[in-house]
Amino acid sequence: MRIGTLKLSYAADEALFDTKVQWICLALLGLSLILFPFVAGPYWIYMACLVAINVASATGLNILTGYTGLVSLGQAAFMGVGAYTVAVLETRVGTPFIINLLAAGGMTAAVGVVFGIPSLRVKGLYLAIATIAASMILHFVFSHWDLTGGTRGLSMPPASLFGLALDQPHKLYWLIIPVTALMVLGAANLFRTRIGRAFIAIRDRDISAEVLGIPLLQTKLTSFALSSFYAGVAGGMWAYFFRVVTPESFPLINSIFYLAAIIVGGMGTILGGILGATFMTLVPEVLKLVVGWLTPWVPDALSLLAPIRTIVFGALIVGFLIFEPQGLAEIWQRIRRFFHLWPFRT
Amino acid sequence: MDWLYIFEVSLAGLGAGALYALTGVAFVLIYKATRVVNLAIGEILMLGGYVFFGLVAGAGLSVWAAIPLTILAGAGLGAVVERALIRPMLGESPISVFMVTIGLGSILAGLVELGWGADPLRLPEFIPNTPIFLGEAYVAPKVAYGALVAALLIAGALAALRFSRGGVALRATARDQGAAYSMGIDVGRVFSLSWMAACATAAGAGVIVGAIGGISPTMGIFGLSVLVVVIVGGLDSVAGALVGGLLIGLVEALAGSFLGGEYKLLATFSLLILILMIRPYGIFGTHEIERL
Amino acid sequence: MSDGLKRSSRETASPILKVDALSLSFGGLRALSGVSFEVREGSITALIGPNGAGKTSMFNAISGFYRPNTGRIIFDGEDISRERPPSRAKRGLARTFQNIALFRGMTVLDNIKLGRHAHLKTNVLDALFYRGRAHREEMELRAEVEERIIDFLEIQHIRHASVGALPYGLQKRVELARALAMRPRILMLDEPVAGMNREETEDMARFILDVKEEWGITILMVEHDMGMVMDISDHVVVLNFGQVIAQGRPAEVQNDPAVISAYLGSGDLAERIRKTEAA
Amino acid sequence: MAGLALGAVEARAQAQDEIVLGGSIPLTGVFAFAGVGIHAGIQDYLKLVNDEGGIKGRKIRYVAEDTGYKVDASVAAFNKITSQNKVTLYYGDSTGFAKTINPELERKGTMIMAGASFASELNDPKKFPLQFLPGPDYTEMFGILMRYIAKEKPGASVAFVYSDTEFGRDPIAPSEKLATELGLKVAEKIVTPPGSVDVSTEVLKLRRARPDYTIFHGYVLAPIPEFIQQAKQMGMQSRFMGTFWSMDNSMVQQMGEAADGFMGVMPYRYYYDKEGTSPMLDKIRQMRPEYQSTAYMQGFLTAMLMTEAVKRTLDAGKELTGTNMKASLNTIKDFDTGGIVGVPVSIPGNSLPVGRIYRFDAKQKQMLPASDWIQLGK
Repeated sequence: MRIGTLKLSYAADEALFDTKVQWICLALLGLSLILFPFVAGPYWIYMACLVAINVASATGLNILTGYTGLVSLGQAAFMGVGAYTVAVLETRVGTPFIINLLAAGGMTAAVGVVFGIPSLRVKGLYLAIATIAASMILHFVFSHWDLTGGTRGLSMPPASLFGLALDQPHKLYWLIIPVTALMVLGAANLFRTRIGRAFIAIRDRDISAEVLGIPLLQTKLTSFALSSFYAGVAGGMWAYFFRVVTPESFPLINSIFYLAAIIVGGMGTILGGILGATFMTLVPEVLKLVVGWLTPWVPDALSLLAPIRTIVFGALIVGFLIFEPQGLAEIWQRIRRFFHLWPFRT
Repeated sequence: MDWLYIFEVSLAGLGAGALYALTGVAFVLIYKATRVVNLAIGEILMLGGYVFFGLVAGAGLSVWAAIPLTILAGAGLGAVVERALIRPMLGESPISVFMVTIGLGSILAGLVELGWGADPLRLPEFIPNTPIFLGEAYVAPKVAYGALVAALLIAGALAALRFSRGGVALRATARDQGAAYSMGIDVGRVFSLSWMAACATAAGAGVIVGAIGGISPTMGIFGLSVLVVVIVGGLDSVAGALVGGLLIGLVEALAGSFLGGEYKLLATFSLLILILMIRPYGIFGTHEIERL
Repeated sequence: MSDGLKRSSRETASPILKVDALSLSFGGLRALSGVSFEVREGSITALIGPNGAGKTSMFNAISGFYRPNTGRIIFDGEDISRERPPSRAKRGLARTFQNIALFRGMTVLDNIKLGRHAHLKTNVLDALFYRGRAHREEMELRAEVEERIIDFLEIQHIRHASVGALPYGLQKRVELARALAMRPRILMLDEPVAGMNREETEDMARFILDVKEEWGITILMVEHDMGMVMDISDHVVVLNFGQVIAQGRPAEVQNDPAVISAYLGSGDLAERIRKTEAA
Repeated sequence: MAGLALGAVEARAQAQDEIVLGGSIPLTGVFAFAGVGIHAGIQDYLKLVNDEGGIKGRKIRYVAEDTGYKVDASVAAFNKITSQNKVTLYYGDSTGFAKTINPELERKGTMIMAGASFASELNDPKKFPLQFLPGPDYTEMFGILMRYIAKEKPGASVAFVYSDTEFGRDPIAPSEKLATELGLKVAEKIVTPPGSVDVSTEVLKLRRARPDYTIFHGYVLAPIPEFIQQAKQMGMQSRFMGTFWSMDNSMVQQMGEAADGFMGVMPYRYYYDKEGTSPMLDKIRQMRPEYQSTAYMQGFLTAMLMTEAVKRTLDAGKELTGTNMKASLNTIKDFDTGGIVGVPVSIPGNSLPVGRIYRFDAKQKQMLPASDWIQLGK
């Protein structure tokens, strides 16, 4: 249990992590992330990288959809822009990966802004549909442009750091995890400042936001740009991770995946993006495990996996929306509250 | 210019467009009554195709018995979905309900794959296949009969909407839910009714679409084109769905034959963006006035 | 309310806001026709009238939601009729809403901080790293909000509360706090005491007077509580059917036959005054 | 941290001399029909080998994971399988996977890989030194079809109908060039968007071109039947052809009336083919009395070729490295597949450039040979 905390300065009151317990937890998390690659097998390191990439992208989408209230079904396509940017730079220019990742973010932000312009005129559902159109158009560009290698896509060499090729998950881990951590921290910081507050204001009541001096279009486009930047960097990391980028790497269903991740995790909370992306990435793996155990009794269990995965995916979206719209983050908060007061109140 | 070719392509496009229009009408029915954008319409259509297949190939029913049963099954599905998934979301943001329908689509696709596998299947042939020629122009018989049936179904739906008691209640609810409620219309029943009617229509459309191109768990993608149709036509306008359906069918056909098949989706989605920029509420949709 | 406060207003000051022959219609419906009035710097001006007289439409036109068909709105000598709401806000035009437009998902503190949005300079890059300017600005803002606004409005105890959970009276106060955070030159209050009990109303009236006196902010308000209007206003503008039917000092307006008949028609002026006086 | 614990458990006991064949297999998803067949084919062949005592006494164990035909799932499966087993042979499910995993394959250097993809791009020993195709690549399939056409009807006009996917576009550009060399005329190229069902406008386009032969590529089934049906209704006289993945007999049967006369290229013999002596086909028919798909044959042959490469490497007393096994694989010359392929095969590079034209006979409801075995480069 934990008793009330006393803050002595505004800075302390505004800090992201305000109690000793939180700092300890954070330190432990950091430590386990550092130790993880030394103790886990390649498969789990691979999964950790994939989770991190998805967390980065989901956090970006959360900025746009969870915090600003603009629903986007284009996140995967925007990741594609980032992935192609990295692949083109890596194969044609050969710039260092940090520059490539930043360029991927920047490029995607620019594309995001262009497709965000309809938000000037339409909102809500119409915007969601406009982003579907955006992903269709981007997909067409990916598969019919020489620069992006057409339907064959692009293969690329691994990222390299001081001559060391980051060609395997356990090496890339040291690139992907820190970048994702930085991105998540950045997003958390964002909502301590005017920019983040303006996003939330637009989500909650865009009309009264205007009266407070928040320019709608500019702020919405900022949100689009930021969210796309995140998608772009995540896509860039994806490209380094798989080292092949094809138009089929970023289908519409992946955009739905990211939206589902933040719904399941909890819209409008940083923790929600992290929990949701992690959960949704691991669910198929867990299903696979379960099916693996069942195989001795149900011989064709393996062939049922894909439909069951599809059903579980849909059921998670529907279930969370109906029964726990605040998502996993809310469940987590409830657990925390329980332990704060425990054992005095249960 | 080869006018005969253009004419034939246009006819084929309009034929496909009739199916878009039919499914679009189903979409609009739900939107009008309940303000729900139902992205699962493509999957409901797919389920219609599979139910029909199950009844004919599995249960051994004749085609003509299976069609009404399929439509009934669609209505039943609509009732269940409305009750179990949509009713609890009443009062939630439209976006949440929209996402619920996406989830529903995924569940339906998974169920179909679980039951019938992922391989594409062909429906038994029941549409006459003697070639049809309009003058010199050839029309694929399936497309022609499909369009004809679609037109009849649309006409039926329109008549029901205009003259039946349920239709009147639906229109009243669409115009003003509060007023309809105070006039003694059971709004809950109207919601349920609209979902039943729409899902029945979509299931029927699924039989026709399946008869033309076969069925597969991925045929829900048809719903994406329908989405374009109703956005272009206006989400709450039956007339919009009709015109939008034919227009999109035509655009796809012309883009497909003069630019190449890969341009079909590009053309329709570019049209979608254009419409959203210049007429966000569609050609026939009502512009909702934002109130402070 | 003390008479001394009322007398201190500077009757001779120049107008900070001038509405000039403003007309507004929706479809065929005329909401405002040829409305003109002035708000003097440092005054409390009340906009009153029966329901549907066009008061809120007037507010919305001034804050920029409705674009007038004809006429001008002049703020501090400049025509702002064509400006979007955000740039009007930046000039120092702040307002509250009749049915409270707070952001329910945020804490009281964040709601208030939002008021300063237009005056802060933090850009996206600063924000992501929360270093340098972002940090400094946020700390200054927090200090200012705490020391000037939260203490002033006596809402220290709820600063971390989520707005949605607060009682109505406090929400109104938070909304006022947010408007004050905008460092406005003119503060527009849309029914600041509607739905409040006597005690809350008196608190609010005191805050409004203090805002005028201590902060030197001009106030334009729409209010139905005639007792309060007559007590604290320096100038009253009466609207009926979208037209100004009278304006002047509270005492003058109160006895204007046109005003009385307008309210008699809706039967509430006399009653309201009676009610407040009886209380 | 679940991973910490699981990582430790993963190192499962593996018999010292066991050889592992790993597989990213599309048991579900759009390519499930093929995956299921491949899965069974590999299992059956390994069973035959193991029942006879394995390769020089070493058993082969098959470890597969479902991928749903998604590249990231395939990669995940690869990582999982290779981290839990010492894998020597690998079966991959798609072109995307083959390309994605190639650098990793070369880095590991411990295995050779084949798969369900016949992408022309993979048929390059320099770029893909540790992979091979258990049949002709897609361009070679087109080559076989067009050689047949050029012989049957010199100067004929052909149309290509293909899907707008990597799979569909793969052989188109080089095949156009080859057509000109063979004196054929490419009358039309029609692209269909992936997943499209209504092909009326495409058929109109095809009719306008009036090709003598129409080659479909990049599909399993839909929309081929609809295409053929409408074309026939219009009175078109074109012959319709397909490539390996649309050649399965049960699939072609599903085409209904449109199946009659449908032709295509097949590198393997069909399950029911009883011509001549074919010990392997006999064994298959013994193990599985019901029809097995062409995908099954593909999996079966892949396992056979992989096993042969291992055997030759061990025979030479060399270590089982990727390079050594690939070198052994390339020594396969005029190899008897026990009747899976109708002629002795050789793998000079990355592919097995051999095939035969089959035509569907509506009466027998079977694909029957329409030509001799055609070997490219001979």
